[in-house]
Amino acid sequence: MALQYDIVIVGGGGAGLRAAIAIGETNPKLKIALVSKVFPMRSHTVAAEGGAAAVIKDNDSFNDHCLDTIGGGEWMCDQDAVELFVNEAPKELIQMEHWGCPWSRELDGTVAVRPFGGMKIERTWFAADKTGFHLLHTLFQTSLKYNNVIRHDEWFATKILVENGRCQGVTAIEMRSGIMKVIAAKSVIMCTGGAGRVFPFTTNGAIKTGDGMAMAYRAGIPLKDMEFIQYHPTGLPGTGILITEAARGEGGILVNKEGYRYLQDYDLGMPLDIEDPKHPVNKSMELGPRDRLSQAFIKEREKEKTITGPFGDVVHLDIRHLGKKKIDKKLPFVRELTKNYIGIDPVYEPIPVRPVVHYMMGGIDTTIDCRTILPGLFAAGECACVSINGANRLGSNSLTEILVYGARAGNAAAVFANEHSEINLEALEKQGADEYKRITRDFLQKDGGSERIATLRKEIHQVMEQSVGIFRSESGLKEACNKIEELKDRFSSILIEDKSLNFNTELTSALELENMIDVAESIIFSALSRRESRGSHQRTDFLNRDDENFLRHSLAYRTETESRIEYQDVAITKWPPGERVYGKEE
Amino acid sequence: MSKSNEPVLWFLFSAGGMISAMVFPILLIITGVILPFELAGEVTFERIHNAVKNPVVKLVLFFVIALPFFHWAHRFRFTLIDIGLKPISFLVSLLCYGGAITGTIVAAFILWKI
Amino acid sequence: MTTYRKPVSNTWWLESKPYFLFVIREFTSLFVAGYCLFLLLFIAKAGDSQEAYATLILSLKSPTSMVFHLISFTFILYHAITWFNLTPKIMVFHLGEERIPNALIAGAVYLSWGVVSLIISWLILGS
Amino acid sequence: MATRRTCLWKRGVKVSETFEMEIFRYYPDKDNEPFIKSYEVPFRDDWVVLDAINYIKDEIDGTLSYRWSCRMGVCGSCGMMVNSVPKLTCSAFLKDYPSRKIRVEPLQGFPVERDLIFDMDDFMNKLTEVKPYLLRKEGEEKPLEEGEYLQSPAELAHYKQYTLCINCMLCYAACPIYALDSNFVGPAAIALAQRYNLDSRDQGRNQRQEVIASHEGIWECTFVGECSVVCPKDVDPAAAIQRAKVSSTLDWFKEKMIPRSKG
Repeated sequence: MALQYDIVIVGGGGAGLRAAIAIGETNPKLKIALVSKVFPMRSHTVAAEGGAAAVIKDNDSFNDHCLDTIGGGEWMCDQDAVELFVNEAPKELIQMEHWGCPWSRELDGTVAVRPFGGMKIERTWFAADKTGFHLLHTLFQTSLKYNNVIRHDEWFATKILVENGRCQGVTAIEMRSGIMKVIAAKSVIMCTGGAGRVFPFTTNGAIKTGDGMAMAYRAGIPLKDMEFIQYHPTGLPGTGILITEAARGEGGILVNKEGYRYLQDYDLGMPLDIEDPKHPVNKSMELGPRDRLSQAFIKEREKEKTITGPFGDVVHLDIRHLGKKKIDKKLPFVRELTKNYIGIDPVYEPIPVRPVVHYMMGGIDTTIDCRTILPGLFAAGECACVSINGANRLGSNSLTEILVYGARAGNAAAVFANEHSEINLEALEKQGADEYKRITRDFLQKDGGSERIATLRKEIHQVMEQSVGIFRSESGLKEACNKIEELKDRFSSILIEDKSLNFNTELTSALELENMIDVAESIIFSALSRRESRGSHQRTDFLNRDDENFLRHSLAYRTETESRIEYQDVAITKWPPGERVYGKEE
Repeated sequence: MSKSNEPVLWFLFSAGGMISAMVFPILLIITGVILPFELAGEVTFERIHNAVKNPVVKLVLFFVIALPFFHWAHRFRFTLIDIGLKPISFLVSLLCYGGAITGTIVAAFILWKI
Repeated sequence: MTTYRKPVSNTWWLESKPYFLFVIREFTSLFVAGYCLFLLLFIAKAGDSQEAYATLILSLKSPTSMVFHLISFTFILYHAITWFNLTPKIMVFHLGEERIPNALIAGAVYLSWGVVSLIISWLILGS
Repeated sequence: MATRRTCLWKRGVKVSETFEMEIFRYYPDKDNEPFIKSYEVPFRDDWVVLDAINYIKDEIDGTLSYRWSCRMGVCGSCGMMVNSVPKLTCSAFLKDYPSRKIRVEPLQGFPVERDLIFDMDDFMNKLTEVKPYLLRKEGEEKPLEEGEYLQSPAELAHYKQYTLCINCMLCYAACPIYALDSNFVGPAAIALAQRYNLDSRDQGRNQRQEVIASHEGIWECTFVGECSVVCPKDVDPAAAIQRAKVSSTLDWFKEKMIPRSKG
């Protein structure tokens, strides 16, 4: 029997919860399902640290936030989407405040802001250095108020159901029982987050396997700008645990093995003394954008100026000069993490760091109303690409994005659900039965199989790191294409030892692996086709930005027979493409 | 669920706990070591007798004894429940608080009679 | 679907040291009550007659009294220490943004314990 | 945790032979009784218990089921009993078990659904009951256009500690009272209620008291204190509960001593 709702939200992280609350508030009569493969508070929004950007202080302006974001994204951002985002941002963050988010405060009781990379003015709201954690828990706890939000925790969505050219629900496995359910709805919102786990070294949690992106891709919906993968410049060696950009926002510096602030050699401005009251200077040196900082690390490594350690080369992030008191107040989580995981107390020692895969600028192609090309299907958050992040996202824009576009997706989906009431239950149940058959046939009842999930996963990791890392080349990407074909082939002989139904996490791991392969494919194809260097996409064989040919979004399509890349113009409204300027007057 | 009347019991428990912690150790030293062995010289009957006849002292003694009785009652009730007497928790409560009330009445009676 | 629930035995408190110490702490209440009864006896005798009082003081020297006092003292001391150590958890004070450290509050409680003990000794035993 | 000053990453990784790891296994559809299974796992001193469990799933036995995600101690998924102590397995290092005997079981006090996965529904219901969200009196909500509610850093400091709960359930697993009587609302849920009660912006304490000040709320707690000992985020739920007892007691006296007219 199919479950029937007005709206299904897949994913219970920041975007999904915000969407649920938006609908819960404005349309109390709509019945909403929140389907998530983990309990909502386990979602990876929880790990965001530094903060959320919005113009609030008198010295700031919407124009500046737009310009920072657009320049930071190397003019690949859709400017209408950015403008809408910047305008809505303060309202959303105040809304979070009204729901109880424990924002850090100024002495006068107003919310405090801190500087962040690529931002001209300090406009990043923060809750110490656990901003994502506090946002997620505030949203989750607030969502408990709404009786019309029905949670299906630990349900693993497998397929988008399309009927009469409209999205009418999803199938999902109730992990507890292992039973496949059809969840029918008048509209569906994907909020499934990113896919950092296709890379070996990532800040992302185990759950971030690109499930929603892959489901959309397989349903024929294009994935936009998938080649743009953000490396965060400061991850802990070994584990890839994130050390927030706020560490630099508060005044932390990056030095190479000679103790030299090497960023000055990479067109990011000249350093001020750390004792200088003007340090750190916004949009300069350590407060440059993440793509440029990560690239500078690779160049520095080529010069053999990095420090060699057991988990690869590192540079030092030094925050000792901030002092114990400030570190404990503004960066307590940084101290907790470094002490626990690498045995270093940043009050007394510099922190070893290296770039680490952090965020996907690309995702399911949506309009600024979060619509996809499939009527009735909406997307928001990291799994979507609106796009406000372009070729490189600025730190602290993504937390705000999940709120602004999460709410927007909720409202748009509610309007759609109110306008489209007919659901073809019979056809959906038939599709559900087919999907159940597929899962049983390919996994649960399959005899034999020789490929271990972990082996294939490791091989994806290898190929992604080698070919789609910070610097890419045609030859590497072509090899990667072949490798992905091979992996798809080998996936068909996957080994599943666990044939039981209850909490069969081997089955869900296999399904996640399938999703990762599809997402990896879209990334590789998109990267191969973009023959220029822009933001986080740096080609060693095409060193320059090529606005004439590539100031366009790439769209990766999966069709019955093959995959193809198309291009779509970037929306440029007020801010003509120019040079990205860091560390000097614009 | 409804609000419980537990606060009054907890208040008595806490007050008794604080009093017994503050006062009992030194009293134990006095009655256990100092008085029998006359470590502080002889403490005469008259001194003690007149003291316990003093109304203010009587009042203080009443609280010093009655409240720790309730401390015991409350804590022991939960101890018994925690170690497996939950099924007869009503009986346990009856015995414990009944004991404390009896103790309090006896204390009042003895002090009154002096 | 069936779930498995590990049964809790009645001896759960013997299975880990913190639980054991907890139950010991709770059992100190028995000795508190015991000493209350002793105090009542003491007061009754002291309020009665010189003979009754003298007999009582004499009986305090008996091994029974010694053992009673020693065991009671041990448990009540444990009660006092655990009680004072937990006090700062309940009494939370802030000075602006800073929380007054637990050690400071516990220190104040221990100090007043000492003062109270001195006053009681002085009142009963005289100078 | 503070003992991890040994600067692991500089010294390099020591991989010394292997060790036996004992894992609690349970299949609800096959058998009613759980059993313990041993696995031979490499002993690496940069590994946490979760790494060893992942090794088992990846390399030895794909049928092992458990929850995990962020592996940085903030998502709260990977709580398990490690040698009978509730731990976040992503922050319990193998080298802290020099005896090399590690037994992993699901968090105690909860029904087990499969292997190391326990049923969390009870907590989710309790969390909903304590209304863990900002409540304002009718008509006292500030419109968004008027900006944020002002809150000084000092006011923030009053409740900040209780906001840090990651719902990892270690405190419930450490609580013998919850194990004996699952009607007890329990440490994390009460701490979260206190988090809002102590927030200067909140006006909903009376609504929460219905559950918090009930028999199954704070009054069931006998202050064992282990919830605070095992809490990986120093939330100190035990203190939250005792403080709630004090304020609820004050309420009780106020209500009984000063009979109020309606309203």
